[in-house]
Amino acid sequence: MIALSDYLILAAGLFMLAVAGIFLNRKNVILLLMCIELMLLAVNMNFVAFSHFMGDMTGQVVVFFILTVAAAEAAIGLAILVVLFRNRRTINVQDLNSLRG
Amino acid sequence: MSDLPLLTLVIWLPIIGGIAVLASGDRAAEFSKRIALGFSIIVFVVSLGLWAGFDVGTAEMQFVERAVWIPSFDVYYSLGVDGISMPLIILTTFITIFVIIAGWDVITYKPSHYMAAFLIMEGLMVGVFSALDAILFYIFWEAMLIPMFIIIGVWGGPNRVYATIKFFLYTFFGSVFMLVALIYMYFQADSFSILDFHHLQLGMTAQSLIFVAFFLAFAVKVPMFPVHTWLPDAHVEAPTGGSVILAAIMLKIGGYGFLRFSLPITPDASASLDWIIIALSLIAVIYIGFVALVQQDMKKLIAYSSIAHMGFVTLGFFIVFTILRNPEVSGGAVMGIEGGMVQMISHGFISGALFLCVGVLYDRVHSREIADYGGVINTMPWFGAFVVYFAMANAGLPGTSGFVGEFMVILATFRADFWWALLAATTLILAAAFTLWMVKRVVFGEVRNEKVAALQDLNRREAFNLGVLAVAVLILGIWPAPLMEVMHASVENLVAHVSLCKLPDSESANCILQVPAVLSGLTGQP
Amino acid sequence: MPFDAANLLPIVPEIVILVTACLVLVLDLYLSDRHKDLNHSLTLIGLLVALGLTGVVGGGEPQVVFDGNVIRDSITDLLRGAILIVSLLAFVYARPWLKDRDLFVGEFYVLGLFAVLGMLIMVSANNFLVIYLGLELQALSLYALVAFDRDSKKGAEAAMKYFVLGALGSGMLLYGVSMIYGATGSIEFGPVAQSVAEQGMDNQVLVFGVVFLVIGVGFKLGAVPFHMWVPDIYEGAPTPAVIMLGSAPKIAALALAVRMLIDGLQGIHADWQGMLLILAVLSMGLGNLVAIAQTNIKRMLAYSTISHVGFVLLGLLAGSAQGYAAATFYAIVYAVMAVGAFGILLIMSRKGFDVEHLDDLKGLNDRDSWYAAMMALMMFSMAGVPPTVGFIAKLLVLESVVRIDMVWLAVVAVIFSIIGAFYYLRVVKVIYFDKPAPDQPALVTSGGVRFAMSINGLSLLLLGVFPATLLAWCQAAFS
Amino acid sequence: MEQVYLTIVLAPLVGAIVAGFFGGRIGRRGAHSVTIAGVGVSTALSIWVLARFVGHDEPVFNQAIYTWMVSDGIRFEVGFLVDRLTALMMVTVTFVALMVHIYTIGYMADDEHNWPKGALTGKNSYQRFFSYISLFTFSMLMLVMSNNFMQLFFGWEAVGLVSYLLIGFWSTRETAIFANLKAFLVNRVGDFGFILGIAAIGLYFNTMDYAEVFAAAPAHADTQVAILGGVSLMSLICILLFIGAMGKSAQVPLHVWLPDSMEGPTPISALIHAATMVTAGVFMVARMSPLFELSETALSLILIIGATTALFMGLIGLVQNDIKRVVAYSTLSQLGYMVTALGASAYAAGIFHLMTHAFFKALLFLAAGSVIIAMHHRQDIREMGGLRRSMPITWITALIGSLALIGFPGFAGFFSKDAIIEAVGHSTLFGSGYAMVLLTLGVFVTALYSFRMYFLVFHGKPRMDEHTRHHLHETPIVVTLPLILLAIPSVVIGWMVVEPLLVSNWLASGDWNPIFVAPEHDTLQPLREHWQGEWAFILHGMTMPPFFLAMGGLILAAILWWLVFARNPRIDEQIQAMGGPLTKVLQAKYGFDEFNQKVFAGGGRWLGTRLWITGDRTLIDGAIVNGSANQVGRLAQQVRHLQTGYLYHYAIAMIVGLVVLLTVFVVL
Amino acid sequence: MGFEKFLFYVLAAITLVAAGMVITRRNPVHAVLYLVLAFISSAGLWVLLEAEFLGIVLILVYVGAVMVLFLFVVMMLDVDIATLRAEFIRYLPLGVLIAVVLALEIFLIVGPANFGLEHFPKPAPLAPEASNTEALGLLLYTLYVYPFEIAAVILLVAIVAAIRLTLRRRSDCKYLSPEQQVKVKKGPDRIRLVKMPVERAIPATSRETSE
Repeated sequence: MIALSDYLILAAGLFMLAVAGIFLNRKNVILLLMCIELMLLAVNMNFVAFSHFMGDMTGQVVVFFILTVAAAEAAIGLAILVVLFRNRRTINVQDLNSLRG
Repeated sequence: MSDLPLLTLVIWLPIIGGIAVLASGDRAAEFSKRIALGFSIIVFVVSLGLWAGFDVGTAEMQFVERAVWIPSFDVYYSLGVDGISMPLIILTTFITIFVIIAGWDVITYKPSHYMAAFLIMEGLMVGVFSALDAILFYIFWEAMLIPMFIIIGVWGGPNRVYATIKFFLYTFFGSVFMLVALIYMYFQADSFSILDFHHLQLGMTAQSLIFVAFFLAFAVKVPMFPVHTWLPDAHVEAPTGGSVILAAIMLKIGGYGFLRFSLPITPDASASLDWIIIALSLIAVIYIGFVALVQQDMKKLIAYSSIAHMGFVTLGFFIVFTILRNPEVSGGAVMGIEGGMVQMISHGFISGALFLCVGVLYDRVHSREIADYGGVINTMPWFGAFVVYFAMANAGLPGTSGFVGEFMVILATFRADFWWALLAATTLILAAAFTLWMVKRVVFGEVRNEKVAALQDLNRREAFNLGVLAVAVLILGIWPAPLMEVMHASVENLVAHVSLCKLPDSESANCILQVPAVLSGLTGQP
Repeated sequence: MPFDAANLLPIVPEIVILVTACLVLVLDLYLSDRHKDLNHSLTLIGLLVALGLTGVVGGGEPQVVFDGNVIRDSITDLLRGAILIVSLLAFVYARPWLKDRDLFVGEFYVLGLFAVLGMLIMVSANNFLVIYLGLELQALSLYALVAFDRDSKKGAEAAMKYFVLGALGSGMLLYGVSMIYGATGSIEFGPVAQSVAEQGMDNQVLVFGVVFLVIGVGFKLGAVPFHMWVPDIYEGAPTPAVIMLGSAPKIAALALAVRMLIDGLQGIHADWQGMLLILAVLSMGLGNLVAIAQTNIKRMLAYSTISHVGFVLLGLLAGSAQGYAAATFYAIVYAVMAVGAFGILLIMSRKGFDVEHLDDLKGLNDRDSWYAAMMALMMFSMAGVPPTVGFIAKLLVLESVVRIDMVWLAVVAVIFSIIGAFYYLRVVKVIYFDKPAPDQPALVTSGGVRFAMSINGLSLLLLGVFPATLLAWCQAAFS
Repeated sequence: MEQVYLTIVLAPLVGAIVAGFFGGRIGRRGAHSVTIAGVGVSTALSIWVLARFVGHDEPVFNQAIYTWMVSDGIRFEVGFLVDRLTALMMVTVTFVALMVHIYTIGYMADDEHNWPKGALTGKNSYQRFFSYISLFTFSMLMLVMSNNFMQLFFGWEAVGLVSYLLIGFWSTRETAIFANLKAFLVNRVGDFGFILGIAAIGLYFNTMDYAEVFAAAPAHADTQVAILGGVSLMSLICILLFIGAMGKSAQVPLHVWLPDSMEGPTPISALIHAATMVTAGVFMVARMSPLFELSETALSLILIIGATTALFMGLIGLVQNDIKRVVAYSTLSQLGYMVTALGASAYAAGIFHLMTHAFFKALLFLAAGSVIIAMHHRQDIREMGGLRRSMPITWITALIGSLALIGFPGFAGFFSKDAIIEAVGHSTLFGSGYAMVLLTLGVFVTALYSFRMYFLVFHGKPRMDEHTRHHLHETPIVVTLPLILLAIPSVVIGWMVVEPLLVSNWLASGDWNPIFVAPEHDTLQPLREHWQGEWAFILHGMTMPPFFLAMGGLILAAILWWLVFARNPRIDEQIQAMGGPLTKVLQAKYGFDEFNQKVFAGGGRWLGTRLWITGDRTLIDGAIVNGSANQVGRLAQQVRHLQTGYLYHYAIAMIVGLVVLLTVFVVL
Repeated sequence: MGFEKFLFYVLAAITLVAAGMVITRRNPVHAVLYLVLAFISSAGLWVLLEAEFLGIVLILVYVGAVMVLFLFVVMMLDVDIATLRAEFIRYLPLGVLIAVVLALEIFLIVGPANFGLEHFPKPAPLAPEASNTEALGLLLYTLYVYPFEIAAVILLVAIVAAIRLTLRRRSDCKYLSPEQQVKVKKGPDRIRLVKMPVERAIPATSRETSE
């Protein structure tokens, strides 16, 4: 039998991969955006799993909204990315350090 | 007693006056100065009402006002004076007049702001002396820093930024711990009333911690060794008026704090830790005396002398316990505290006058270096006479106010311990040495340089300032009895308070002062 | 389920803001450059109307509408009012800056209003979903505002950082919500609280979820170690964006904490108290310390924000009604101070010149002593010097900490506030004691801005002297 | 009587105030008239008071005038105690003061020459001077008439203040303002002990009033105080008080200020540094006799200090060439005699000598001043000589004064000095032998330096420059009149008062004893027993060693002068050179000045600088205040680098935060 | 049930591997494609969890729209292909350490101890005719209508923001304006006469000194 914990562990794995991606990636900002998507996927996985195992539709409703927000977020994120690229001709994470200290 | 809310008037009139002066602006500078002077005089006159209506027979708070302020937090707008605070209030309103006059011609950069700052500060200082609510007290106490900070910083000397930030942070450092202590006591007493604090029973640990917190706050303000180093810097850089206020009144607030908070609230901790303060006071007298001796800057010298004199004040306050502990000695505690009080008032006059004197020279020559002067009396005989007079007062010559406090404190200290008295009495030599040596180098001798040769004697305003202060010093010196009468009941009550053990019953074994509670006739106020 | 129009009543302010935003959005298309002022006026009117309606619909018993999605209680009323007022000031200060730089376009107002809308939604949210959506609405608007000046390299970098970290933060928050959902089976605060109360304190899953929630809150408030975005974004973003995101959103973030931790998870207060304690001490320490080393005033204010957040957290962690009231008071006061301080920076900027460096404030007293006085008031208030309200705020927070017998924490707090006093004093020093650079033109401001700034500055004094009313409101919100 | 006493005290004060504040308006004549009138009134009334005490057995007046303050049950009052001792002192003080006032008219007549051009201080200096000396008279009267310790201290310090002002009167002279600072500070050292003594009295007697203290004193005779392992209370009090007296009465080692104070105008040297202020210590000890009698330790100390001063200060007088300094060292020496008398419990003799000394020493000083006027303010006796021809009155009076000083039989000094030596001889206290030897030798020295000076000044060939010699003439009447008026008592006062004062013990009779002598200390008792009248006393004195020594000194001086000096004016220096190291020691004044200058002044400055630089600047400010600020700043600079600007670091920070929180709150 | 288990493990494995690839690929295009893979397999998992509607939405909306947007941007920005640098290795130990600790802690909580079958038994499968979409829709338009409206606003913000940030006239392009071309007049617009002052020769000496 597939237990709830299996799904949660899977989600946790995704979550950690996303986190790891964010701080291991030194190069490409787009990858950061993708990691964020992964992270949200992990969260969604949690909600869906809970929803299923508790027989409560609320979780799925939440996922629905998270998907919506994630889409909006992706749009804005990519827009910022475009602005950034236009201004600096690079989206290298390591070059994003003019603000510090 | 009149029904006028005198204390409220004395606090808020100058603040309103300050705002009025600000509003009048610098375009009509003469006009705004007049407003400032007018307000300061009115305030002084009003404050005399406190003296006139004061009942010397009781230690109760008088002229009490009480209004709800922050109800959910038990904070009241609660004012009142007793024999300890009332003279200090009058001193404040009195000195402010001279500060305003002293700045009349000298301040050319935004004079209205200058005057306004002093008026506002006057109100705040009176507030400190008359607040009976701890939070109200603290607010006045801290708010005072703002105008002083601005005064030193804007109208000060070349190194003013360092001095003023040092001044602010030093005092801020001292007082924040007091705030924590006040809040702590709020939970013990369920009230922010200072008078309720006086009746608190606190364990030894709590008392000690509170004592340390208060000590930090007041010691910085007094200032005591080793937290005194802000004072010389602040004095040197401050404009004349700032120095006068600083020396004449702000330092007194520290002393006042000891009387109002440390002694009655934490008598047992004070009793067990009094040796620290006594040691520091004696260090202040001797160490600072020597340091003052070698100063090259007149203001610095007077600043150090202030520290030494304030050492006498704290000494007078804290020998109380040794005297009370010694069953063979009858009395002396009251004398010590009264001596400290008189010393504070007198120092207010004398140091204020001395700073005014330095200001007179500085305005003419723009130097405070002793070496730049010499033979000033040849061109400024009246000024020279005043300087010698105030210097003598500073050295504690009988007949001037400087003597009274010193004499009483030495007398009282002798009751506590011979060696302390011996060390304290060295001030007779040291104070005379550093003051008169400066006088010798500045005032006497041959005219040292052309600048001195070109000096003009006092103008009317300066002569008025110094003259009135001289009279005050003299009167207090030859007839201090009225002042003593005013504070007598309050000080006796304070001593009675201090004699009581405020430890909870469980710790009563640790009561250092095994004074039975025969002094139940206490009124609650020191 | 039939829809009841009465549901709409408690959210009238939100509706007004939404309508205003849409109006501006549409109107902007038809306005020529000369008439862009209409956007501004419309925005202000919208905010004022919303403010008025907040008063009208506010008060009385708590109302829960939209099937438990929305709650309007006294916290809502208070925070709504505060957010609207602070935002109003922010918009007023921002206008001259935008006008000087060809950025005076409708989108700024649209995005700003949407951010305000997001905050309003947060303060009236009654479940994790709505609060998350409000948060995202506000955050997305602010991301866009930070990148608003498309030609600014710093702005773009700041926006990118803000976005990535913000997304990370809300991702964690969501993960926490999912855990809470898993542990309690609900996302509505009431049932969650009930479930927490039944399960007791030793539910590991709950604590696990709470850790993530606290991180979300910490991130939004800018508490150490989730503060890293704050200085960079404050420095890089155009000042009008900073004023939008540095003031009212702190109130919203407080609402986030209040709603989630108090409304929902008061039951495991002991756990999140410890977490907040760590964040609070670190924030006060690091914020005050690093601010000393700053020469960029916006960055300095950013670190000052971090330190203030530490104080807000102190109030929250006390866990008493008194403490929550103190924290609320502090957050509101802080927002007012921050909006004023950034307002001064905006006022002093002009075309082609942004006030960035501390030295740019030199001699403000000589240039305009009224603004100098106001700025000094802000600084003294931030430093917590009486009689400004900053002192009362600190006092209340310290009181709530001492009340739970954490005197040591109060001592730590005051020690850090001494360090903090230094850099605020440095600003005052620059304003008052230094002479202005010789080529500084006179400050040109409109009467409206001056009026707003006067209200802003004097309110600090006024609230400091008469704090009772605001305090009573804050306390009523949690009684 | 209260009004009379008040008038006596206040009349000079009024004069001082008028002359001081309105000097410019009333002019010179006005100033000296008003002050002389004031002091004159005091003098007249004082004499009247004394007369009443002598003739009518006037009751003792002991009453407070007003209450200064009350603190802790102790009343601090201003009041008068007028008894025989006081009356005697009042007359002495006011009479000498009056003389000096009159004399000053002449002495200060051309004072403007003493000031640099354009110095505004020189403008009304004449009036100011009169104001000061009147003020001094007031202060001195307050001191002697006091009935309590606080007022005593008041007067004590007030005379110090006026002395300070007067020594530094010519404030443009570096030496003068050095001397006045020195005088004040050395006096302060004395006051330091004095105030502690008063504090001790306050502690154990709980009052400031003389009468109450004296009444309670015997009860404390055996009280021990736990200081330095236990001291008798009375010794402690008396020694502390005596330290005050040492300062004021210039006893070794606190004598150093007196010679330097000769920088002041001569009238004040006569008034303050010879006749009145310096005797305040003697008066005080006599006044406190009920206390001192209870401590033999203190008395021994007094004996030794006094005798030391008497001889060794006299020796320095031998090598001085400044006319005023010679007189000054003689004053020191004579003060030593008085103090020794006190130590031997011969208070009456001490007071007696105080009185005679006041007259003849004032006379000598004024005579010296007269010489100085004539010499156009040149004071070196080596440049004088032969003045007797041009200044007959000064010459005669100076001779009288000198004879009185050396104790020539019949003159005032003879009676008092002999009485002292005899009393010391009868003393059995520790140190009395030492004192006896020193005092006796001192007589010889006194005669030697007195007449060395006398001969050098008045006899022989004039050695001054032509211009001065040309203008030599007797000083005006205002100068010579006081000389004459002082010469009279210098001759007769001994005759007049020796019997009542020493023999019939006038001071210590009646129901109130101003002076109390314990029977076992009564060293004057043998004198009383063998008293057979003044003539007999003189004759007896002429058989005693002091007489021979005095004559020896006189004759030695004469011989040296006649045989050698008149022929070879440089012989004085040669004789001094023969003294070798001894002379050097004397010329260096035993090194006291150098020692003080180096150790106390220099050491104080060194210590102050060290404390300031090392303590305040380096340690407190540098290390703690600025140091902590710098540390915080440095830490801030380091911590700020945590903010690297890299997104992934920010993310790591968040994750680390997450891990920490999870670890602390979930796992642990 | 065996098949379901099999499906779960296969899909979970694909999801994790794809996610791992996403964060390690140097080429962003590859990364996007792996992300798509992860989404698709997740959609499968969701279907397993009886969330059919969401599964479809994930594929339609996410894979169909969002990921395509990502690809667009990646292609459009023409970013260079990142090279794995030493730094990645340098920070790897720290990263691994943190990740391991975090993983342990998370697994401790979400593992079977708290969420095993004994705590959350497998729910009975829904009736075949039960419509997941309908149930969701019913909730969305009744209970959650308020969040639904907010979501709409969020999308509006996204639109406004995206347009504001990206839409602009490119400064490096030159446009023709026919309107203005037509309006050109003969005189002043075509020829402009410029008057220039005569330049004076600078003497050689002064040139030398000035330099």
